Amino acid sequence: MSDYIVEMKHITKRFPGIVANDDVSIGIKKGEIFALLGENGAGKSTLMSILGGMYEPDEGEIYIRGEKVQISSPNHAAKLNIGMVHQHFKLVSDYTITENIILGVEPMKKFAGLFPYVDIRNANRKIEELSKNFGLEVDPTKKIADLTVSMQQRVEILKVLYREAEILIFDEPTAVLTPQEIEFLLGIIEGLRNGGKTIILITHKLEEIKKVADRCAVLNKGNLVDVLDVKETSTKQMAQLMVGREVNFESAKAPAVMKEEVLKVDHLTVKNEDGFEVVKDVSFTIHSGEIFAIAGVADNGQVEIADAIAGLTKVSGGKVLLQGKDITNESIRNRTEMGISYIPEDRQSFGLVLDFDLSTNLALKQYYREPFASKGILSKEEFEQFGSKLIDKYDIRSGQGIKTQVRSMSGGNQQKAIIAREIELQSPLMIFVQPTRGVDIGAIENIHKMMIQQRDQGKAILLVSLELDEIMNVADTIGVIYNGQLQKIASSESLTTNEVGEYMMGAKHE
Amino acid sequence: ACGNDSANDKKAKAEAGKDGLKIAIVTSPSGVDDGSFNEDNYNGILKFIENHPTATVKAVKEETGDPAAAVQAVADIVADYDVIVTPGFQFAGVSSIAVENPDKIFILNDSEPAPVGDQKKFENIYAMNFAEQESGFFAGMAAALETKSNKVAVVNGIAYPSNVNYQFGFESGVHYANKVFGKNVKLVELSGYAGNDVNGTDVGGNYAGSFADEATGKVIGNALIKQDVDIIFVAAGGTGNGVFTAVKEAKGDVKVIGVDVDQYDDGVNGSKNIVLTSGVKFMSMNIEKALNAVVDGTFKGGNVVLYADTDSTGFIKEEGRQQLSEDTLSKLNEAYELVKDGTIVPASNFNGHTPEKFPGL
Amino acid sequence: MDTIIIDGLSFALPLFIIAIGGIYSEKSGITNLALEGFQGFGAFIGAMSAVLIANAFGTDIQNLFYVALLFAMIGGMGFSIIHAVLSIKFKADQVISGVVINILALALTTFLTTQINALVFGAASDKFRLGVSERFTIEGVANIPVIGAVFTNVYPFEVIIIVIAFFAWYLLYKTKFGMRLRASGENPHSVDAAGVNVSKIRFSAVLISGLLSGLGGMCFAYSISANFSSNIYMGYGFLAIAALIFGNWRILPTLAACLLFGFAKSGGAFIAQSMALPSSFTDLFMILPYVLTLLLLIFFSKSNRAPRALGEIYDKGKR
Amino acid sequence: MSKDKKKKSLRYSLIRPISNEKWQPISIPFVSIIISFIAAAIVILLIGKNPLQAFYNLFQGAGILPKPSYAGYKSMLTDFLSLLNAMTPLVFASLAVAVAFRAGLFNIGVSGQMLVSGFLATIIVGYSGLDAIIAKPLVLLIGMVAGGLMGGLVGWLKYKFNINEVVTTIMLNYIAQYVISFFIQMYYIDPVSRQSKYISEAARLTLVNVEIANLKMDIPLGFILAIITAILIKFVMDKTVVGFEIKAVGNNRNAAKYAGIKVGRNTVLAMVISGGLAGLAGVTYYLGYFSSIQPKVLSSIGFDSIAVSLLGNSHPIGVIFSSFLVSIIDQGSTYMSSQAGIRQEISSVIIGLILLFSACGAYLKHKVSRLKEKEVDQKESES
Ligand SMILES: Nc1ncnc2c1ncn2[C@@H]1O[C@H](COP(=O)(O)OP(=O)(O)OP(=O)(O)O)[C@@H](O)[C@H]1O
Ligand SMILES: Nc1ncnc2c1ncn2[C@@H]1O[C@H](COP(=O)(O)OP(=O)(O)OP(=O)(O)O)[C@@H](O)[C@H]1O
Ligand SMILES: [Mg+2]
Ligand SMILES: [Mg+2]
Repeated sequence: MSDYIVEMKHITKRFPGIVANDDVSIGIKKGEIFALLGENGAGKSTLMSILGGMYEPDEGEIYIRGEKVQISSPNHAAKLNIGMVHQHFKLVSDYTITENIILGVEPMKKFAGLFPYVDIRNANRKIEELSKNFGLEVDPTKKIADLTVSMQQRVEILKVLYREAEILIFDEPTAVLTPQEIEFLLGIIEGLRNGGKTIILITHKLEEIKKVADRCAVLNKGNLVDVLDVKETSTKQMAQLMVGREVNFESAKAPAVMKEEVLKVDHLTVKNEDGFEVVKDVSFTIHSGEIFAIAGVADNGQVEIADAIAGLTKVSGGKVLLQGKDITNESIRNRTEMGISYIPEDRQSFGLVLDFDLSTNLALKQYYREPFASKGILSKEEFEQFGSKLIDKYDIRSGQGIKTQVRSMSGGNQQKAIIAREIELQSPLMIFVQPTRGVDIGAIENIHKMMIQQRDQGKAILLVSLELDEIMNVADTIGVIYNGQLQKIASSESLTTNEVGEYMMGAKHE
Repeated sequence: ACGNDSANDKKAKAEAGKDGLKIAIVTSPSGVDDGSFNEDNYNGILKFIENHPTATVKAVKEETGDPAAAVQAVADIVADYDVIVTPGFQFAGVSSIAVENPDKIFILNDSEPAPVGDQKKFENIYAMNFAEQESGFFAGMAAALETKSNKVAVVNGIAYPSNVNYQFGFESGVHYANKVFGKNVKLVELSGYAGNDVNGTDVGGNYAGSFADEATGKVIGNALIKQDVDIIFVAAGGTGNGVFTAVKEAKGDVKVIGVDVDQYDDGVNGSKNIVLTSGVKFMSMNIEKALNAVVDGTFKGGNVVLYADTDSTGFIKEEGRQQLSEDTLSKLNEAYELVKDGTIVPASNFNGHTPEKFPGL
Repeated sequence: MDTIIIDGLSFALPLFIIAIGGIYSEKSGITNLALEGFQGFGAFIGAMSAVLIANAFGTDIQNLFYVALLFAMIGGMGFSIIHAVLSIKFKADQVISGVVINILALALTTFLTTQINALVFGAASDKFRLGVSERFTIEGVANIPVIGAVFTNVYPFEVIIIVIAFFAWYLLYKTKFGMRLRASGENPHSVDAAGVNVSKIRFSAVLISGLLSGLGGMCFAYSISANFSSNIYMGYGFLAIAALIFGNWRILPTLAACLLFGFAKSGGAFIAQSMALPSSFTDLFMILPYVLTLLLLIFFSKSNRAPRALGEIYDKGKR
Repeated sequence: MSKDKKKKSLRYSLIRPISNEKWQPISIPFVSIIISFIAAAIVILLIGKNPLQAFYNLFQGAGILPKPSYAGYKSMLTDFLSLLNAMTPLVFASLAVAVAFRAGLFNIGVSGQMLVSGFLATIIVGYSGLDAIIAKPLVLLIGMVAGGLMGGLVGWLKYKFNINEVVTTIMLNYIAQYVISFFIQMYYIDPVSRQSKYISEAARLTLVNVEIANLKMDIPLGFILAIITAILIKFVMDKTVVGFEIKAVGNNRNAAKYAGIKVGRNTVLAMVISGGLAGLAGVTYYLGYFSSIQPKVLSSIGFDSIAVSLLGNSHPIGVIFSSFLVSIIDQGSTYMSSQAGIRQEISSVIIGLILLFSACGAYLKHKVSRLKEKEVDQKESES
């Protein structure tokens, strides 16, 4: 018998036009944290979805605790004590935390000894207990819709724990979290391991692997490249193995040469749907040749600022000026025309039309004007040419080239497509919201390079990011937001990471 | 068509008679199985076929009830038949087909052929209409003689002449009973449902505005019952089903009088039956007659109205198919003779009489 | 005045039970335009069974009221299998499936009615004739002004519907089946990830909608004409859909919508009658329920929201 | 073993005709139709009739195949023209559904829109005594505008008040039906036919009883327009900015908004186009195929068109073919019933079956691609 709790042997999985996993074999020991690393589309999620019972492999075998199994469904996986925390949360937003957790394994009681009903009260109690035990405090009666992303993730983890999983798979759990939250999560993961659970962690962040993982498998284009002992490997080496070349973590950049003012946000106030002020009296300016970053913990109003500038949200007070012109009440289309590029936070529901093909999505901001359309008539050739050009230029990978349905592309490549489209607009102001979320390090490096390149060409760039490292890395000026208010605006050299962190937590302000 | 043609036709027809007459019946959406009007016409054909086993019949249904579509349906199939029977007012327009197909024979019931140019009569169309007012008259008399609450009513579909005839006939019958037998029976009319006849004249009555609206039928039925009416003459096609249901649900002593055909079977309500009798037109008999004429070679086109004198109108008197008292039955039988010999001429839509004033009253 | 309430209720409640059927299906994520067909087919099977049983055992059809209701439910459920198979197993577009089922139901039931009548009774009648339903009045309470009308001339099916509606509420909101069902309509992936078979849940939901619609159809058949014929297809299935959307896919507001329809309908007829206008004006009053609905929707629609996954073909792989 | 292989390759050869993805939009409905005819044949066999004869009669009745004998002034040509005449409104109606569908909207109110536009055109032009030269275009125009306005209202209510278009259209169907019934009964009734009074020949979009070469035919002028419209709609949807925006809104409202597309305007626009097409269906129906309006009756075309449109893949050209097929079955049914003695309801059953099997097209496609993958795998592993 082997000492592996999970063994995947010669796994191959094909999708139309692509081999997502090509003869991959890995073994995972009980009680270790095993990391999976690889570029976007390398096949990590696919491999783990197979283990989680979402897909069946075309070829290959799986052994759990030494026994050969065919995992036919997530339910089956759960029976084998395998639980998966998905990259895209699978929660019912109208349901409470408890309802989401117990879904499928509801505790029952009988009314008048006859009518069975779901015993929510008891479940609430149990979940409260469970969450305390693992240090994942939640209020079980809260609705998912009212939770922050990191809270939702807690619910996902609790779901798995509630089902008494022994093998926990985390698919990019940190992509949506703030540094503090990541810290916390990694602590939880280590705690789980120390409690005897086996953890598989998919992440693009090498420090995380370095910090918690014991071993790490590297995938590349569906193939297993190597399995590494994390202690003995540097992050540089890992990166190199994964991307196939050397990666620069610190983007080299020249000092900013700021010129005229491009964007001026003047006493901006934004209310959300419930009439609650989520952006309060915010003012700042961005110049040509400047990367202005808004740092902050999630849900502190930064996305709303970006939306307000781009015109997706109504402004309830203050002004937005682009190159001196008041655009506060302009339509979205006019703003684009006047010079705003926007990479939105939610790429699937805002950035892309998932059922359109890639070339169409690449032209989504320009389809109506020359050369894509003249006198209201579209030119197919122009779409295709433009699409092919961008695919090459930005290295967008997909199964069927410009004809690929965007829905079938990996998340990282979807992101690349959006970035390509927005940069191609060559707008004086470019807004990047979470541009590198879920993107592999090779691509991150590229994106950062591109941002700096655009800056150097005289663009004004607004970066909204939850990742402090990213901000410290590329920003020229940093504005820290807390609770809808800008706490501090200063040049990036004048601030330390720690200081920014403190402002972000609202612990320090001017 | 010129005379020569029609002479040839007759020869053709006689020949057809030998190796089987091909008959088609084209009907409204309710089809030949509607248990009433259409079916009675169809039965006439079936009777005929019993006696002429070589003859065949095909039943075709026109699905919309629209006059233009009705004519189109006939046009679609006319080539394959010798005789086309079309029960229903919406087939008036077949006259144009008749003109184009002089070798085919058309038997219309319930409508006069639409004029083609100036022509109103056609050699190959036999259009029959019935004196519904006579059937209605017997119904009215029966109602007036049998009512206990002294309130009766008639429910109609749409104020086409045939329906207005039934209504006026019924009202004539009630007035007759009041006058001759000293009754004091009231005719109940719901205010919202007065009808307008084909000339746009308000004829009163209780018109549902449709022959296929059971729900409205029921509403009217219930409203009448609420006003103490205990006998309702239901001359409203499918809408009448709703009235029947209302009466059945009411569980009281309310009765209905059926129309067109013997509707006794529709009246079953548990161990009881709500049908008092039915005011009928003997259509099947006349259809059969017309078909016989075709094979005999005695067929003659024309537009006719059929009266009691040919036993074409009347009421159901067979034992077990009605619930009239002996007394009423004998009074009705007497009146029947008077109608037959023309002493009584009940009011109809266009015969110039009114229910309050007609010959014989 | 009483008529408005009596007729209004006897119309609203069958509509309500059909709408609940729709809620079940749609809450599970399956668009259901087939309610019209379900109620018709259910009524067909119910009526046919009653007629055949009466014929075979010599029972008075009057006594087969409950038998007809039972078979109507079975029939509606049986027919709804087509929608379930098409839209769940065959991943067909749920809209087309629904529309097709309506077309089929009308065609099949008219065809079969004549065919069966011809075969069994030798007369190809286009309808099955049922005994009329009893109606009862609860003496005492019935004398209370206005409210009393609720207890006057009640069809037994009205009581049955209320009981079933209550049970339907319990099943949907209190049991694990209901919890999973509602989750399937919001986010089937979550249900799937929880190890519950989404297809099975949706299948049951569609069958329940068939069952309830069949019941509703049979009630309409009894209350309108005590017949089954193609007249059963009056568009009430579509009205039920409107009601449940109006009710924001929730049971109580849907009941309110149905009552609104019912009372506005009987009220319209009543007003037309009592104003002594020519019958053409009745038509004008008949628009009352529909205009009212539209007006009310203008005020109440803002927050309405369909189940998130409604109409989406569930594909495990798709996110 | 080899037997097994043979079976598999047999299966493969069976699916081969529909395995080419490029042709699937055509081949799959085609296969569905064949399957449904087989199913219908079984039904016909069950009632003891000859299905082949029935189908033959169906096509004869529709003017696709010659009948053994014709009535005076009639021929296969006249039958065929009647077919086109009946088909014209169905094409428009199905296009109306298809356009709305592309915008993510479900226009279940086609019959109401047909009725309103048909009615308005009838009273404004049909009773006016205008010359044909002016009357006919005016009828089309009114149809388009009235339907468009009504559709637009639906779109506007959706955009402005978030009222689900399914409810709005159902409500408007009823309202149109009753209100128009009221007006017809009060002011425009033909006391004999109990429908609206017949319109003038000049206003009619079908030239009726045109005598050519001893034939009396009905020439549906609207038919040509329907074909042109279908092509135009295809062009608009595939090749223009307007179509692009409508499709984007239909696929993902958020992304459309983000891309600078006016979601509200496009929702309304799509419904205006859809309603306008429904209006054209209305005028070609009430002032073409018919020449008067039955009060309180909604045309079933409004509902059939939903299925027809989806049978045609919501594709404008596909819609022409699916309308054609459905019209054949519809039109041929009278003759079939008279010849083969099969009830007309069977034709509705056949239509239902065709639609039923077409609804499974997606499944078929899925199955085929699965089989194909397996086949490819097998070949690979063999080599
Ligand atoms: N259901 C599917 N159908 C078609 N292609 C798919 C499907 N699922 C995944 N793919 C493709 O398979 C490849 C591997 O996808 P996978 O999701 O495993 O990548 P990943 O390593 O998780 O990438 P990322 O880092 O972006 O999350 C990608 O090219 C993706 O487009
Ligand atoms: N064509 C497709 N059809 C169905 N499902 C697909 C397709 N393409 C991808 N998927 C599904 O999406 C899942 C996630 O894809 P992928 O891992 O590539 O995205 P991601 O990069 O991880 O997303 P993100 O970075 O936005 O969180 C895949 O595992 C697969 O299940
Ligand atoms: Mg992934
Ligand atoms: Mg990713």
